[in-house]
Amino acid sequence: MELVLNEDQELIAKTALDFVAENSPVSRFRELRDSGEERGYSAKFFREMAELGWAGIPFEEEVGGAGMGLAELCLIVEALGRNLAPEPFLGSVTMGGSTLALGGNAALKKAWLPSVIDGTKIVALAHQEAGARYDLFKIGTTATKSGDGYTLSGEKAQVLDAVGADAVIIPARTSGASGDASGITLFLVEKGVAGLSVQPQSRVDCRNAAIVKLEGVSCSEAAILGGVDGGGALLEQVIDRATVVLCAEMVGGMSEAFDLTLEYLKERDQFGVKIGSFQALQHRAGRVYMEVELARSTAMAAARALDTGDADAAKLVSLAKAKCSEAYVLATNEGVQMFAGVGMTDEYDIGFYMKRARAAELTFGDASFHRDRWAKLGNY
Amino acid sequence: MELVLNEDQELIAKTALDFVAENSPVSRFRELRDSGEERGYSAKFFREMAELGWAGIPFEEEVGGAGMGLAELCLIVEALGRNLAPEPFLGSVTMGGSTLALGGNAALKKAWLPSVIDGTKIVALAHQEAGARYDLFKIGTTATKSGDGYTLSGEKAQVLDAVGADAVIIPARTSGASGDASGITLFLVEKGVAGLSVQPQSRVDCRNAAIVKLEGVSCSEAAILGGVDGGGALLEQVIDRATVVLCAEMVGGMSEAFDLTLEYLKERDQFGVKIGSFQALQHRAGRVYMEVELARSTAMAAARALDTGDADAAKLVSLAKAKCSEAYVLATNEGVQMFAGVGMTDEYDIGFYMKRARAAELTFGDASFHRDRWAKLGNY
Amino acid sequence: MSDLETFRQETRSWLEANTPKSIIGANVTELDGTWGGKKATYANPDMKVWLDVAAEKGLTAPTWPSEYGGGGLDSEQAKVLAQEMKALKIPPPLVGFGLTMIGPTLLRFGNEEQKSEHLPKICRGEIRWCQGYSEPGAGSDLASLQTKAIREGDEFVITGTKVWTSYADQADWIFALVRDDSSGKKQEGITFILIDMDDPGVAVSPILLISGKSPFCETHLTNVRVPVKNVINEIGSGWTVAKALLGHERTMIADAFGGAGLKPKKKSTRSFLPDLAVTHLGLDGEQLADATMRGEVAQFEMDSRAFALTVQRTKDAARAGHQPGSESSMFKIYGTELNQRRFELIVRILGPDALGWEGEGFDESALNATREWLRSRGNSIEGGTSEVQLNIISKHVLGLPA
Amino acid sequence: MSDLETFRQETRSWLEANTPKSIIGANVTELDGTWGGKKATYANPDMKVWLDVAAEKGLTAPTWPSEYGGGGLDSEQAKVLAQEMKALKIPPPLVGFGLTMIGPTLLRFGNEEQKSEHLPKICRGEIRWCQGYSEPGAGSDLASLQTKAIREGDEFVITGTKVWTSYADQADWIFALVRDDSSGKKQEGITFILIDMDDPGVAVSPILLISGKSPFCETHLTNVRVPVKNVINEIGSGWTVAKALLGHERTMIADAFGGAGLKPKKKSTRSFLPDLAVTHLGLDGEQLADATMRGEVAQFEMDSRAFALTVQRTKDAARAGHQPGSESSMFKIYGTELNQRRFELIVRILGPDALGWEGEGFDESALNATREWLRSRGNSIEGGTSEVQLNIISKHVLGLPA
Repeated sequence: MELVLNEDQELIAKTALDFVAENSPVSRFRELRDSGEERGYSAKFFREMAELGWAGIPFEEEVGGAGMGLAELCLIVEALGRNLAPEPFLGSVTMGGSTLALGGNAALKKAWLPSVIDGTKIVALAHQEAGARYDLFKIGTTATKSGDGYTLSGEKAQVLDAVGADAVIIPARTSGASGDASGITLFLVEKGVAGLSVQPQSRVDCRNAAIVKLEGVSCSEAAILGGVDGGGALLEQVIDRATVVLCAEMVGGMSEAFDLTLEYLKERDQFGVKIGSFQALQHRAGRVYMEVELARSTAMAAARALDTGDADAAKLVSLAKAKCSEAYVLATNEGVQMFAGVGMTDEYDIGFYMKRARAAELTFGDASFHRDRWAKLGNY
Repeated sequence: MELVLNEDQELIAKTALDFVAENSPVSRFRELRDSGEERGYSAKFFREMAELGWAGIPFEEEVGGAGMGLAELCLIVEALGRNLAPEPFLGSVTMGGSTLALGGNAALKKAWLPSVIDGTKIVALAHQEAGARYDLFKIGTTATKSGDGYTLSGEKAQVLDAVGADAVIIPARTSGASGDASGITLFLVEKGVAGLSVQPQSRVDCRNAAIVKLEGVSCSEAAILGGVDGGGALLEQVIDRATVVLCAEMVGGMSEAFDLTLEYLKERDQFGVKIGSFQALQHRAGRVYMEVELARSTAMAAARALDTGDADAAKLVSLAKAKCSEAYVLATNEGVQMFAGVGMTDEYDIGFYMKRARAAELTFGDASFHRDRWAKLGNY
Repeated sequence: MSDLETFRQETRSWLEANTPKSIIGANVTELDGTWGGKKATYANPDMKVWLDVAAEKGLTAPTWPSEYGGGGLDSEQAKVLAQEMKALKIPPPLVGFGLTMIGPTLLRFGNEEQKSEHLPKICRGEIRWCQGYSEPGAGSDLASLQTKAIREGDEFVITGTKVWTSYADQADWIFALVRDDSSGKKQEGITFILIDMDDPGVAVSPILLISGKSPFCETHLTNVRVPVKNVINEIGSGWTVAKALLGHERTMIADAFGGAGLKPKKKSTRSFLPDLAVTHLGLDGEQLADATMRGEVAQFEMDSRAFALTVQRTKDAARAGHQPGSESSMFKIYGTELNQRRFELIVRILGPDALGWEGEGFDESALNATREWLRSRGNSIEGGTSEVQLNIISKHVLGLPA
Repeated sequence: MSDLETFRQETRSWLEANTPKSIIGANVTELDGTWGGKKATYANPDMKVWLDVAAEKGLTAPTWPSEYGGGGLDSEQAKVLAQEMKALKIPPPLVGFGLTMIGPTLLRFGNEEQKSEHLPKICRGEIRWCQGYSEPGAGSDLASLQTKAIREGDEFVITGTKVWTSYADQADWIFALVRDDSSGKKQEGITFILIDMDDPGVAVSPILLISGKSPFCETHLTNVRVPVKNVINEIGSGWTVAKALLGHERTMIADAFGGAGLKPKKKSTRSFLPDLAVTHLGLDGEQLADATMRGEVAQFEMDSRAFALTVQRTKDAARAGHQPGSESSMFKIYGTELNQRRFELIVRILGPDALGWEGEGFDESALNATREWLRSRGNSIEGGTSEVQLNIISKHVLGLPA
């Protein structure tokens, strides 16, 4: 695997950085937050980005995709992460889209993927329930056979980009006990069906998230992804992909947070000199620099490993999430500390990144979770 | 418990510091090391210290002791640790002596304690075997009944202060399997008996240590301490005491290592200024200072907790050993790094402290071992 | 029977006789304690009654001289009073910066007129005070403050902005550092002065933190006319007064974090954090299921205990009459960092359930933990950043060259 | 068939024809490799044969111009040669500072006479070189070096002490930095000069480290008379030459640690460290028994992998034609610290069994691990301390003000 951008990738990266910086600087994120608008992003702006082909990057040409990989999608998401642009590339494009692409039958793919790709439809994946922490298989939601379909009941928590979604994919238990890898089935549930309610949640990072309640929602077998009782493996596969995309967002965020900090170190005066001239801060900044560089390498490697089906892929995904979680938290903790007083105020942007860092760390498993997974994969 | 020295203790501390600094500066340790003399300490000098009453501090008056506690003994040992004075206060006074005082029958106490206290006799405790790491109960040495006595066979590793010892206390298995707390019996074996051999070992910290081999050594029941099969609890109790005394030695060592480093920071010129004026080094020195202060508090608390039979004693012993291990290693790693090149040479003393720090860390359990013990004692 | 014992018994009977029953055992937090002042609020009406009887008896400021409304007690008696109030579960009649900051400063640096003017009002809870030190351009480098005080006859005309003025929106007076002279060294030409916030030209706006609402405010002073007699100590000697107060503040903050993470939860064989971890991560046999988290929780508990023991050691040494060193900087750094580690651990233990900001689908306790975690990031900044404290340690404790 | 393919085949057949069979597959470490020089030793006699045929063919310095005894290969061909030698398990015919340090320096800064004088002898392994930079008073602050060079006619008379001169006791010549002028800035007045160690006044004494014996020496120069023609570049321009060489050295050290801790052990489903840990701590179910150690081992493995990936990323970028940044400082810091963490972990895994210095009762491997742990503490000092590297990063990478 080559850990360097080829010319096409260079171009995508530059385009994305310029476009997002110009059309969605952090000030836009702040306005969206202050507006209190529930969706938290602009559907119109998302469609504009989709028109640039961004939402189709990782999908096959036959469904309207660009037939590229996560490596390329990550370039887009890194630019979004840098500017905290809230459009649903993680929830809909990566999570909903990948589930459809990897587990959907022909009809489902045909019906949904093209509109996920052109940004006209949003499909979320309800991967977690309250109290489950990082256990994908801890699922209380049930799907019981009724006639030639199923009835779903249960509650999903913090479903990403579910507010305003046109459909939500619901992992439910068709057999086995909570915690089992088998006995999980994924259903695509369209908005508006009887018994489905979507309740927006307010998160520390303002990410679009909702409680999705299912009270006797009936689903046909045609809405099943990954086969009956076979959703567990699909779910893991999709979350590994989502984890890598989240890592790209984190790399973008930690890079911007570090840049903001360096700028401040160069402009803020105390004791008659720039605070960036204090050696203690210089050396700590040097440490942050190294951790950010390492995190970036792991994120690049993990994306490429998934694209090429590398045997080491799972380990590299855990490596990336662990390193990115630690580096993003370090970069933002140090950032706020170096901004000092004003870093604690809502008025400055550095605090946004600190909140985002924590939220990303606690999504899809934190560093200790992935250290544990790494050790298990290494037979110890 | 009061974490401050009373007037008597102040006096003991000052006397010990002055006496050891004058009669056994680090240069003496270096000479002893270079001489290659196997015992590694001076029996004569040890008797001189004993004549000051130091070796009798923690023992009852009736056996010639001063009837004081570990808190007072620790003041002596801290002074030794500061100057790396090698006399056998840990191996003989604390380990051998405590085992006799806590587990010996009247005859054994009468026969041995007075001469342990006046420094004329050395009694070691063979608390470990090779490969057992920190498990006191992992004992392969066996004691089988024969006639009205026992026959001991096995091998003990790194028995502290065993070189030149007049007797070695041997934990052996009289029943149960290696790892069991029960089934352990302690025997006092005098030097020179048939089948006993003591083979000096050369350790990184030059501490007096030996392999003690037992090939069919016969022991009478009169030589048993702590009762047949009842030695496990006694062993644990003694090692807790030894751990606290070792912590005092570590506090002395880390304090001196830190002082040496501060001196060097104040005198060494680079780039036309004292290196101690570099803020990055200043802040790191500040961190070392704090860790040393915390370590000192835990060591004081643990000694007092054992003296008063505090219910929290075991936790405080583990706390002290964990914090002292981390602080001593930090202080010496930072010390060598700040001395830079010359810190790596045998010519400078700071390296002695780095070796001693590691050796002490790996004796009676390192920080992770005691963190684990702390958690167990806290029911998690 | 010793005088102290007599005093103890008199105190207890007086307390039993005069404390309104309704407030006994009332768990009064910093926020709903009685801060006094013109905008005073009370956790319940009897807290007002309690304030008045206590003030009458001089118990709001037990060790202050009685001529200024204090209790005139010596430190031994004051300790007894505290013990008895604790035993009877009686909340303090009055809290706030008047008692903890400006009062002691006036007692040390104030002149007779200033003391008799302000101290009694503090004791009776009539006037609430706030502190005006930091400025947008003067944080760690406090001495570079720029708020101008121009002398006009027997008045100073003061213009500038003070930040991090806690509770300024509820205070009546502010004690502030102002610059009366920019010609010399920056530490010179600073004056410590008392300002009535009802004076024209004083405007207060609250500061919103990353953790949400906060007691902090920005206080704008525009041509505020302050009589020269409100200057404490001499004109241009404000830095001396401020430094005395700063060390004091550092100690208060350190004390506040002294026990960080050591509150054992009732009805559990485990202390608070392990218990929380077991609740959310479960057990694997006898041990916390997540081994890494187990190690981190143990490490945190052990560091907290080691820190608490060190605080105790310093206090025991002080009681034994040893000169206190500059430990306050160490306590400030380590205590605040422990508090940050504590909330970081809590949030990581809760996992995704800790990501709530407000409203639906999140436990109240989880929402609080998240706000507290964010707020705790400020602990290593306020009251002198950890970096400034490390500079102090390096210079004053370790004697390293500047 | 491409020229490169032709070259590959020719090279392979030449190697197969000319390499002494006995040395094929010989595992040659830094120590028993062929360093050449007048006191040369050889791992086995055929290594001498191999040196001579290789030198004859110009393969000891493949990319050097053939007129100086090099192979005159371009970088592509050199890569092919390396690949083929690796494939055939052929050890390098010659190693040492002549090839890696002074040779490249002469090629870049030396004049014709100097190149034709010294390079061929290096290629043939006739002369062994060592480096004379640091001094007792000039460590991190190398430019403050004091070794005096006083001009007398066409000679310099040199007096001073050089420390950390690796293998000086086995070297024939030393390239050294000396001060010919103390009047200006310290970086000025430094001259890079070549000294024959057979000259009168050169004395070498080995340095004993905390880890025991070491290749390091102290080299004392007392009125050593050196012809002015041995000056490289101009007199007083030595700092330029030295800096070029230092960056180079940093990269070599970083490379040496590039893979720290990533050598998987044969016949195990686990990589080296986890395997060692399981051997000494045992398993608890499927997991390493000591949970804390398990976390630390995993953390170390992950940091090592992240570091290796970062090294790869830089190399891939360079191959893709991107300008290399100042990564060498980062690699030096992180790589050496990983190596220190690695040996610290090994020692902590072994526990008390790692406390041996020599002799009875300790495994050879444990004794080595302990020496290596001690030796590794020097990694963050030699070749520019981590502190100096962090200064470089702060200034040259992050652009922070001085």
